Amino acid sequence: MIELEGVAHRYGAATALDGIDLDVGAGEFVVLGGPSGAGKSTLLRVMAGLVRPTAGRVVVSGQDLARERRAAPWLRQRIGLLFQELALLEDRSAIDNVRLPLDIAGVPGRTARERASAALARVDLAGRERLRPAQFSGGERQRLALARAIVHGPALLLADEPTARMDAASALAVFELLHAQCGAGATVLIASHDPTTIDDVRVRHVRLERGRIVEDRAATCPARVARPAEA
Amino acid sequence: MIELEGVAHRYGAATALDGIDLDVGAGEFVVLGGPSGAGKSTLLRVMAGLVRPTAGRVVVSGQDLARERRAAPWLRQRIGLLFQELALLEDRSAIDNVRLPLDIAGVPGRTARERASAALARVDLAGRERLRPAQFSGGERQRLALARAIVHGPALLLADEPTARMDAASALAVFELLHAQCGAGATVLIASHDPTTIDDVRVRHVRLERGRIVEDRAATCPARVARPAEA
Amino acid sequence: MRRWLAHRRLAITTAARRAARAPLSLLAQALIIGMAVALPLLLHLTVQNVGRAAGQSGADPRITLFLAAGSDAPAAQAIADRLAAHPAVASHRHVPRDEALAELRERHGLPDLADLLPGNPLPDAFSVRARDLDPAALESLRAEAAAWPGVAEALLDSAWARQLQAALAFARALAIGLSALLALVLVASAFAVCALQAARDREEIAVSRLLGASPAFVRRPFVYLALAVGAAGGTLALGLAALCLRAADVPLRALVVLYGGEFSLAGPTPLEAAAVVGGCALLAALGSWLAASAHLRRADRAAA
Amino acid sequence: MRRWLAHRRLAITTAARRAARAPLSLLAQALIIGMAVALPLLLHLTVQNVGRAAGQSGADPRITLFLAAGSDAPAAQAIADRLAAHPAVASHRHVPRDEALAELRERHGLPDLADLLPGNPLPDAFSVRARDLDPAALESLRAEAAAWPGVAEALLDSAWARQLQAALAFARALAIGLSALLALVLVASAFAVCALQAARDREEIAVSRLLGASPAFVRRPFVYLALAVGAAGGTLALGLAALCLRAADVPLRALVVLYGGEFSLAGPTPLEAAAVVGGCALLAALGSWLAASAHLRRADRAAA
Ligand SMILES: Nc1ncnc2c1ncn2[C@@H]1O[C@H](COP(=O)(O)OP(=O)(O)OP(=O)(O)O)[C@@H](O)[C@H]1O
Ligand SMILES: Nc1ncnc2c1ncn2[C@@H]1O[C@H](COP(=O)(O)OP(=O)(O)OP(=O)(O)O)[C@@H](O)[C@H]1O
Ligand SMILES: [Mg+2]
Ligand SMILES: [Mg+2]
Repeated sequence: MIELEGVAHRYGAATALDGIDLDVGAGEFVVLGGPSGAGKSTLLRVMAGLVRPTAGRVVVSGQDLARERRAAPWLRQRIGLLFQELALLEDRSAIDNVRLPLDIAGVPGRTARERASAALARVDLAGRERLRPAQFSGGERQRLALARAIVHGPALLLADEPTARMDAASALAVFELLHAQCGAGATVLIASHDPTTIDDVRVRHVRLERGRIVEDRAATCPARVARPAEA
Repeated sequence: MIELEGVAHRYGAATALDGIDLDVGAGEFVVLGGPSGAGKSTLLRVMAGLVRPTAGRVVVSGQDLARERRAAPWLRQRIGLLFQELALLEDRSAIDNVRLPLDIAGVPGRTARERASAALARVDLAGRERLRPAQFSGGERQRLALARAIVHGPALLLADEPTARMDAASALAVFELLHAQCGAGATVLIASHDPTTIDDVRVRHVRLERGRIVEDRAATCPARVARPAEA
Repeated sequence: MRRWLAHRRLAITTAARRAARAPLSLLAQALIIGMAVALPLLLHLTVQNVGRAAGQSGADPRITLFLAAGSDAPAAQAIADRLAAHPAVASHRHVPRDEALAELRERHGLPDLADLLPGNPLPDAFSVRARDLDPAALESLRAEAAAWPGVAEALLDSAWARQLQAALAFARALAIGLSALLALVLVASAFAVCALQAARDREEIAVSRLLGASPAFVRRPFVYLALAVGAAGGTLALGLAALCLRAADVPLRALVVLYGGEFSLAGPTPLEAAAVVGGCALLAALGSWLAASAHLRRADRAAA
Repeated sequence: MRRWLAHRRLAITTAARRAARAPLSLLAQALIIGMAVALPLLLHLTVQNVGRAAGQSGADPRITLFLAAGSDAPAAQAIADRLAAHPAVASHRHVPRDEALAELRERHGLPDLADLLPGNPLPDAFSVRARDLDPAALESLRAEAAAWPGVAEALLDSAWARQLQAALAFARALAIGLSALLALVLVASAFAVCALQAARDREEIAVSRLLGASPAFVRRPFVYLALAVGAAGGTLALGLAALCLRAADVPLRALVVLYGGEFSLAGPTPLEAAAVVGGCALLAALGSWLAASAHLRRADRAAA
């Protein structure tokens, strides 16, 4: 699904990524850990084709992203993105936020509405379709953004700190949702500080420090096989 | 410093706060805990005079906030605010973000610049004055917002999830900074899911659930006295 | 096809939502366009109306041939035949000396002065309308006719007609110049407004792009909105022009009657009206397209 | 005082930063203002120039007294004395019969026709300028003079002068009407633009308010920016008008010379120029103040 080879990225003088080699297979669940400023968000952005690395090769779904200025729309539309700052549109209603990827893909209005409602229900926000993001609490906003990331059933889900605004219980619920996505065939990559993920045996744990991979611990119990038994 | 009596707040049909009685003395350090949607952010907003409760009495620094539509400017300028979503201005440089409270108070340009630089240095972001918030990582953005909250030396600091975007080490550094503020005479109230705060003996812990206070555990070792020994 | 339709329908919805969010601002914008367009439109209509009225009252340049004093009927007939045969002459009319005096009295504003004259000092005359109204062509025809036997004097038309023609020509040129200027102003105005709208909606644009939206997807609602505002502005201009025409009818009528014309103001033709509304809409759309594209280019550069 | 100064200085810095962020948009806005203002300004200047030229060339309404045929010098002197003593007469001039013919020839566009006339059929005349140019007053003076002994005929001025006066009056009224309309348009335009700017900067406004900024603090940069853009627009209008005047000099000169006048176009006086620039700046500032206030009211309501 994703192949990184010697990927480096410099913002001006600052080095955010420094020679990353990483292969992620289809259907894997990877958690990127590491201290603040380690380069987690930058790495996710590189994989989404939002940032072109200053060096190295990035192949996602067979498309070489380092070559192109921006990922081709068809690829962009197959990726689900959850940004660290959420990037919710404050002057649109919740459902209009969630249906945005469907609108971009040209899904007809009725279908888009129905699928967006279903996604909101999956993150436990059913019945709040017409509210604005500002009318949600911090944790609810994060779930709203997550609904937008999964609404179009992406083959690759890139989520930056999906549980940052949450207490332990909500965080667990979100992890189960991500596992379900993974079980349904999606490849999932998240950046997270959340200590609960570290003990999760179903995920592959990649630890970044100063732009380098310092640890890569495989899942002891692969998600796809394990899911029905563990969840 | 803060007296709440029977404070309730309803957003339409939803009840966010449901009869809160709370007294916070000057110089106290209070952590508001509780699950997502418990009403922590709403309570902080009420104390800042940003939300007028639907019932109850709110007195901050002797001013009755429930009466007035918005807190008087002089009070607003004595409070330091860190919002859950940070509320950074993306098209201003870091230093221009940080000096905003000084600009509003009418501090002359030179002095404002110097004090803003000093605040940035306190959150370990010295030398990055001219960058935009988008050029900071998640944890750095949070520290940037914190610098803005403390730049004018507020008597009351209200911080919503000041460590949400941080790993444990950075979070600890931020807590020490808040303790230092408290030691310098400020009253500090934060909302936080961070488990590290729960074990901190220097803080008073107030736990909210469904808009009610379900636990109020005093600091076993008051901040002002303990600080030099513990930090 | 379904996708194509869904995209267009969505753009309309988005444009409508944005319009609903800032209706006052859009109204003011349409008003400005309307007022700006009304000016050259009015000028154009006025020129056309006055020109038509002048044409009806014979205010287009003419050549007057005065026959030699004491010419008889056969001599006049000879001149008439020559005029009828001449290729440069559109039409001609015999003006008996009595009629010439009456005309001098009325058209040249010397009513009772004629009474002062001892008898009628004027000879018979011919009023000649040339095919080609170009000053040089007129002058060459005048010079030629002046040399004909039996013609005492050949004069280009009286000053007032030349004055009116000069004024009309100037106004026509002004209307064209103003229209060209206006087209530029419309595009620039739509550009400025759409640039601000795009800046206002920069997050929506940025997020849509992050999620894979094409530039056209982003541009579409802006262009649709500009089309609507431009068309509204054009319609407002037509309404304003109609109002002004009605208000100006009385003074203009007085003015033109002074020149001896019949007068009744006509509004724009349906074709002209359609051109005004369509033109405004298209120019506004062009401006907004340019602004949205510029915003996208800049945003993409910043994001890369 | 330090605080007061710091706040103003900051507002200027903020306005400058915003201007630097969208220079094209502001330029377009100044251009639009300039073009919109240039139109009535030009009309006003043209009317003034033409009016002045007409005044110099004696194109203000006059009464012509034709003496009875064969009047002698004492009769003419009697009329002259009467005119000098009359309170409604501003000035008068004796026109000998030869001069009257020459004038008819030149001013009424009948040059060579005069040659056709047997001798000079015109009597001596007086050209009288009235103090009060009101049509009714003119007519009553004319009627009175017509009854004087030795006066054969008293005529109000020839048609062309009345035509010019009517046209000038109409143009003057149009210039005033357009200026009033324009003031409205300027305010509306500044309102629309500032509303969009406030929407663009809604986060900055909201965060400033959250941190304790007063409405005046928020409004100030918008108003300062509008002042600058309005002044720039007014200056542009002056430049445009000067350009157009230079371009129009030749055709206008031709037009006015047709009426027998001397002509040289004058631009706006320093006072007029200052009024244009200052007026534009103030109207723009008013519009932006209103828009910023409306935005603040709405935002405060939403936040509460
Ligand atoms: N646009 C940018 N311009 C300049 N420097 C940047 C930019 N974005 C990130 N950086 C820097 O690159 C480094 C890595 O940033 P990144 O956002 O990838 O970190 P992170 O691992 O996501 O951290 P966090 O956990 O705090 O979100 C940081 O030092 C940051 O300051
Ligand atoms: N502006 C609003 N309009 C309507 N409902 C709101 C609004 N703000 C908050 N709420 C609701 O009020 C409740 C409390 O919200 P609040 O933001 O105070 O929670 P919180 O304790 O801060 O949660 P979190 O930890 O997720 O930030 C939630 O159920 C939320 O959905
Ligand atoms: Mg990050
Ligand atoms: Mg909260």
